[in-house]
Amino acid sequence: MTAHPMTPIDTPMEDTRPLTFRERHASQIRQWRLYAHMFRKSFSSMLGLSLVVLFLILAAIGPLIVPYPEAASGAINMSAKLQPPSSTYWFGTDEMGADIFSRVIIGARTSLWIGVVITGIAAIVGITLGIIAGYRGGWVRAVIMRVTELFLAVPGLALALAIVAALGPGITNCVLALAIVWWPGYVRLVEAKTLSIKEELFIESARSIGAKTPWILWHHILPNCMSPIIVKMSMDMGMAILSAASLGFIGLGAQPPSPEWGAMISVARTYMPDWWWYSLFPGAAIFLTVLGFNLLGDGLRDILDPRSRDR
Amino acid sequence: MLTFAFRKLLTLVGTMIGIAALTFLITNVAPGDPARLVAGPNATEDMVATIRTEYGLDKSLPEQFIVYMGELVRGDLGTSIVTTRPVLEEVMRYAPATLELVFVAMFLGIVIGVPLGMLSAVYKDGPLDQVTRIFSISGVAIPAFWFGILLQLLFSVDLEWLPVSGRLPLVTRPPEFVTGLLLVDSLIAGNFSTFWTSLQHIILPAIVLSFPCLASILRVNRAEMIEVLQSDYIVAARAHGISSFRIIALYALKNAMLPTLAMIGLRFGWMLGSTVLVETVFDWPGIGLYAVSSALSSDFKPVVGVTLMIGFFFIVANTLVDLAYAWIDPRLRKA
Amino acid sequence: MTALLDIKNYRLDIGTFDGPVHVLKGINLTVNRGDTLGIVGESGSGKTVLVRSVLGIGPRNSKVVEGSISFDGQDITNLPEKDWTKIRGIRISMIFQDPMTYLNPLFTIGRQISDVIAAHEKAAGQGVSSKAARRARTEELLDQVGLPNPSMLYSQYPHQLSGGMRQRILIAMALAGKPDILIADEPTTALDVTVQAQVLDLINSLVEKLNLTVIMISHDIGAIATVAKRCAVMYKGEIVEQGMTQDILNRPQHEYTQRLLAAVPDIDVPPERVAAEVAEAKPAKRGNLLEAIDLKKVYRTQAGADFTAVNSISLAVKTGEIFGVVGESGSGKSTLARMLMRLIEPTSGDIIFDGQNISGLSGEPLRQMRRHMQFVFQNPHSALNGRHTIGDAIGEPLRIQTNMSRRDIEARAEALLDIVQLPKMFKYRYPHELSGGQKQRVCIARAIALNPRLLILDEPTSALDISVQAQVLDFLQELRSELNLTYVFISHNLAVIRQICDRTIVMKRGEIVEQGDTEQIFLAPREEYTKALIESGRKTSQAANLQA
Amino acid sequence: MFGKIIRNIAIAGLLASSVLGTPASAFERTDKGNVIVFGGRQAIPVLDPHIRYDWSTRMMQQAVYDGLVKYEGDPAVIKPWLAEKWETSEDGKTWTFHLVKNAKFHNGDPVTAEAIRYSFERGLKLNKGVAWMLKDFLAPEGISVVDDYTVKFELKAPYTPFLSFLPWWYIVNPAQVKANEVDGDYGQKWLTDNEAGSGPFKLGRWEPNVLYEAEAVADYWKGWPQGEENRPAGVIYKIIREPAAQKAALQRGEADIVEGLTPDDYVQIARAKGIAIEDHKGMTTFGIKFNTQQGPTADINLRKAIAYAMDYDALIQVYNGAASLETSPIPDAMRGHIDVPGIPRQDLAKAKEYLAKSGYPNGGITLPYVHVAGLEEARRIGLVLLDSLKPLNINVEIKPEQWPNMVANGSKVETSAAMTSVYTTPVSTDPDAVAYQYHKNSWGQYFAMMFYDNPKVTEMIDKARSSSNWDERAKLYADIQTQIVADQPEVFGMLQNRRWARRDYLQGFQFSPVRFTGEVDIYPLWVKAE
Repeated sequence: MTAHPMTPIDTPMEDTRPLTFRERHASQIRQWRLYAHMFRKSFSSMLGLSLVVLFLILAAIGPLIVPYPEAASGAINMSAKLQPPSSTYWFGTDEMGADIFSRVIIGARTSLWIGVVITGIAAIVGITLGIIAGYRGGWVRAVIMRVTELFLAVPGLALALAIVAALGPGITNCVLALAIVWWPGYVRLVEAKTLSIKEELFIESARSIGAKTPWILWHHILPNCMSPIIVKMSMDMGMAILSAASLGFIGLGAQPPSPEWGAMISVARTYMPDWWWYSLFPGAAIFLTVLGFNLLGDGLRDILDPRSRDR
Repeated sequence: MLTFAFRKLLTLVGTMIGIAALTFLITNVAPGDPARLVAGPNATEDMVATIRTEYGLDKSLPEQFIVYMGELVRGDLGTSIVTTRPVLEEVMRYAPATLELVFVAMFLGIVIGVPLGMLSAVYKDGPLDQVTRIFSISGVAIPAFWFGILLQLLFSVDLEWLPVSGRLPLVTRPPEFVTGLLLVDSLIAGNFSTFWTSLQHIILPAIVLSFPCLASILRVNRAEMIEVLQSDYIVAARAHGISSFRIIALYALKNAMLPTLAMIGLRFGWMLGSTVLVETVFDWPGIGLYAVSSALSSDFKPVVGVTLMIGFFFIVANTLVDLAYAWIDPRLRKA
Repeated sequence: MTALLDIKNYRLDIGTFDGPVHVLKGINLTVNRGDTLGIVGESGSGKTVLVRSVLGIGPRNSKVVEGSISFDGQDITNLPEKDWTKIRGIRISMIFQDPMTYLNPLFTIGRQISDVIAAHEKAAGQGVSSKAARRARTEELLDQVGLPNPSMLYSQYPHQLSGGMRQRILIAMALAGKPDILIADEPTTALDVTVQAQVLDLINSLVEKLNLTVIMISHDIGAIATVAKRCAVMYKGEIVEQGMTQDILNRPQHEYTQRLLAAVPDIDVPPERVAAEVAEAKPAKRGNLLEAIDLKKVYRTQAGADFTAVNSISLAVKTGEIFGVVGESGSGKSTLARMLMRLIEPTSGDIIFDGQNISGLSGEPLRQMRRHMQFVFQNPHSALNGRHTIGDAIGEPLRIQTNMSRRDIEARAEALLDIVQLPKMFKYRYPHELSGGQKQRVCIARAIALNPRLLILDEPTSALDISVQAQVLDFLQELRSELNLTYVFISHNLAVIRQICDRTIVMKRGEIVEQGDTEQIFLAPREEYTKALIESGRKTSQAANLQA
Repeated sequence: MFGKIIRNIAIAGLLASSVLGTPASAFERTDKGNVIVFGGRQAIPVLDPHIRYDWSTRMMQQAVYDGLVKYEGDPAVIKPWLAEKWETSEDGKTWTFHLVKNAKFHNGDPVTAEAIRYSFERGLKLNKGVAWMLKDFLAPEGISVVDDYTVKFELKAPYTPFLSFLPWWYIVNPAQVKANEVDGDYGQKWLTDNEAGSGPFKLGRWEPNVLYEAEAVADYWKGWPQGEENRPAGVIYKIIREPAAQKAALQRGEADIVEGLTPDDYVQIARAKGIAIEDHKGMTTFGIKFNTQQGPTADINLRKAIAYAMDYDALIQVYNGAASLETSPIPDAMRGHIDVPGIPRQDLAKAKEYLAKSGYPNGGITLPYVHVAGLEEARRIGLVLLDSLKPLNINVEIKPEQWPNMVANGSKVETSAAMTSVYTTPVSTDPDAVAYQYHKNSWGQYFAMMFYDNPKVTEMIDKARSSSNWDERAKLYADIQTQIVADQPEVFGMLQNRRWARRDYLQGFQFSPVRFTGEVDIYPLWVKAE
């Protein structure tokens, strides 16, 4: 306000009582209560949330609560190998006598790491490119989208397989490969979303008041893209864990003694069916974790995506 | 129309070349030396060098790339160093098995996914909806390899209802080659027992492969049905006295099928990618298995070839979806 | 004779997260055979819920608290779904507001209509007639609603037809069952002025020819008056007044009705107040604030052809005046407005603002220029970012264009809320919690935050209810004199233009058809197009019927 | 066509109920007789005997081709085959072979001296596969046809182990090969999935990556050991990649013999009815090769410390007892083997003693342990090693590598890992086959990843391989073994037993330790019908 004087109708505040937090944020509070209400109503969403919370707790404190924490770092006990589940070994033991329960629980942390890194890299790269492609248009969009389509034209797992095969097996390469094939999904999502938001009047309105492009991207487009991104990220946490486990199963993922579930199944599958517990529990752990993230994402979609909202 | 087809074709060729370049570069940055593998464990350096020269592996990477792209333009996918056969020939041999599996899986996915999606949309938030929701998300969440092994154990080992793996029993000679799809070929040949056994063989891998696909078809169909059922023209149809069944099964379904079709196209490609897992578990001699075994022996020409092939099928599938779109949606017919 | 439709003390609640909302509060309404009843009400009055309840397609989660609806002696308040099939579409049928969204885009016209015929035949218990017979009946219906060449239409899809044709097809579908009652839900709202008049004519002629019983709901009193002999006024879920249309229009009893009628801009009433004001200001020397010289915008369509949206328009807006731009949809008026703001790049031509040619500006100078001219958009519902609070939205121009401190911006935002007569508390609210009129005020507050000299208003009231529209228009005029603003006012509504604009241009297909003093244009239009425009505007206006 | 398909679907549906749940038959019966099914994990990409050999390939090569001589029995003995007798010159450089007269190729052509000459020439000129065995001593020009049934080899230098390699040089029919030659490729393309042999089987169905069928030759020139009435109609080698699926196939009788089950599987499946386990002591040695030239493991004291820390019992446990510890670099079944006294066994005190003397008295280092990706036992041994070295405060990083990458890295001192696990199967029964791995000339080969360099040992190896006096050689090999153990270039592991699980009706199984893991001589197999 340098060049122009204040408007003459600058009436003093009639009510000087400062508003309480509750009053100021009544809108948000109502919104969150509505979300919570809708979420609670759905059994599957709550199931998903519980599974995810359980998973996060295990990832946080797993090593502290398991009976044989050394099992995760490759301790062997050949005299106790391939024991069926019992009160000593809740999930039985593996071919080296390590406690499967301990390994499965501690594996949560590995999986969390895998999920967060893959989803994180993919989301950061994908959102950035997507928002630029969608907003800028022209040749920038053409280039970004061509490359994206190229990646999307090859099923991710096949491409990741090729990459890991080339880079060599191992969890880092596996995570890297999956991150490389994962970002295009975000580009497409964010680009489409940006394209539609770009047409909204409030973007034109922001331009008409002289907002620069970064401002518009950050304050207007990104917040409005967030709902589907959050939903996708929640689901992708699960899918990334699943894909890493799949590569682990083929023998290209995490390597022993790292307690990664997919790698455990990869070994355990040769012990089917007589030592069923060996593959059952890591498999169930993957299944429940991925299920949890997907149910959560699905529940989030229901409450965040106005299309499926009733009121 | 002709220019449209031409443009489509041009994009297809461009994408294929792009995929080839992408995969070739990705697979060749690594230090792997397939020549050493095929030369055998005791081979001397000069023997390995013989093989390198034979396959052009002694050239620099850019040179190899140029040679490869040159061959590719002429429709040559190169030669597998492990099997010494042209990749194209091998991929063509394995492709029917994969396609057969994917078609059956897709068929299962559609015939189960679409009606279930419809039902859970109609009974939204009811018990059926909750059950199908957990069922469908389980489908996406379940590790295919694990699920496959469980099914094998249950149906093949325990119950002995279905064969463990493969496409046909050992002594059964495959029917005369027409399409390469055993189910079709055996019917053409009128050989029912072969048809039946190949159906028995395909059912488990197809179920495993279709499960995630079924799930997402179900989800999309449900979501779209819900949206369509709330749309104005459905309200209008109700107001005009058209029966609920007709509204749901004809009017709404046709509208909801559009995004479902897109999902089917997408899932088709995804399925092709997943064959690397399912074919490994079930010993299904398709391109997925071929890709895995080649990748594990650092034999990259086949990996690139399979990736290209999958990309090709994927693009073809999506083009078909586009056509189906135009067929269903009159608004797209004139552009 | 019993009433054909009898609604008794009907109360309906809709359950929401915040508790039940009383949508209908004791409605009493009777419709006899041969009646033409109009229900007038603004958005949220509950009129659509009411008529949909009559058809058994009310909103989800709704609950009838009290009262009943009976049709032809039968209680249909809680009729099971299977019994509805005998009534819905056959004895009571409905035509809808937006003909595009109410026709299934994937089926041919013929298929949709003959399906309706088949459904009726099935419901009546008789066998479904042959395809050819249904086709003949369909073509007969299409002919009845005045559509040319029914046999060709039969195999066409909705997207191939114009809005007016689609509305006729919806009417044909509604007539397929020879209904006892025809409900028309805002049948003209989504149409252009000239088409509106035609559709109303059609309904009138059908009423006469088929002796229909019609319930028509609309927010447009003019449209109601054209069709309905009797009329009910709904406000916040209640019927505040009902009676003969003539009586209500001439002698409104209820305070709301009076207010509503007063708010309707009349195309034939010269704007005394505004005219006086302008006269007063006239002596002052007035230069041109904004000039456009030979502006042109050409779009390239996907097919590769050129489409000229705006063709060689030159205009000059004087400081302090309200400059009107009027035209039907597709006339290029919105494109013109956006070009003046440089929101759309002109293909050619110059824009001169306050003596400076701004058509070549870019980057920082363009940004600087933007604080002097602001835009108010047609649809306040989408012109505000749903993720920002009102306070943020109003403060945004200040944060972008000035380096005021956060606290200063807060204070200024509160002051601006004051100016647009909204409570300060609103700065914590989100757009979706506000009504349309409130949102438009927020948009205006946002637009004037930087003390611009020119406001371009693109149909600022067309998305609003009539009573709100009047308030906003009044407010805009007040604001102009307070802040010394110049307006470019774009509208399709001739009555509104006449009410507030000093000078006006009439646009058609990207070109200026006529321009000059607003009063002059209205009193003595020179061009045929302008005349036709004013005539059809008059037809849907209240005055025409009052005189009839 | 579609009408036909639809009609056929309907009929198939009717048939369905009757076929459901058909119990799996035992061996496959065809109208020609029994077909034995062998379930294996490894494909046979190239059948050409001069291009490629690995266990699955060589098993099928042995079935369709004949060599001049053949290994049979345990311990492996070289038996006359196409050659009924042979003699060596005094200087050990000239070998003359006399062929049997009745041998004929599958197309009816007789097996002549020219075929022998052509086959060896082809093998040497292609310079692939088996070429390495002879190429240093034999040039194509050195082979001459004396008469139709006599062929002569003249070596560049005396080479005692010459004969021990000949069983792996299979004889192809020159007429057939030449007829299918493309661009002077010696018929490589054609022989990839065709055969031109004289062996007991000829090719039947050939579905790469799925199954490979060998059909018995009714009038095989050498006859059938199990008797013409018992001989199988053929053998199908079926690819079953998953051990679990292999086990299931065996249990259901879909396969008659399988290889590659896990150690635990063998223990478990042995209890099943109708299943027998073949369990034989093999010649495949397992060693954890140290990089003796570079890095921490160049320090002999550290190597000794690791060797003494290793839990050797666990190695045996990994195989569920189906293995025996190495007592020397040379496997027990090989001539010249001695039990080297003082070969390290787990002794933590000693390990710590050596560690104290090394450059890392307190440990605190991390050593990589590389194994072939997918080799289950090698991985588990890695875990054993990791556990064993914990008391020394040495950390182990287990790194699986693709075989080609591992070999590529292991071919140079600079890139070779500190510890690499290597299984080695000697291709012949001559001790030179093992001893030469410790020769400096072997550097760069996968089995020489320790880059062992002891001039004294090198000299002794050279001497031993050119000597034709067995007593002198035996003494030399004893010294070589002792010295190698003293230098500790690797942790000497164990000899794993070769195991197959088969149905008990499968008869005629003959084990020979010189064959590769999994490889079976399918010629004498037959099915005993109940």
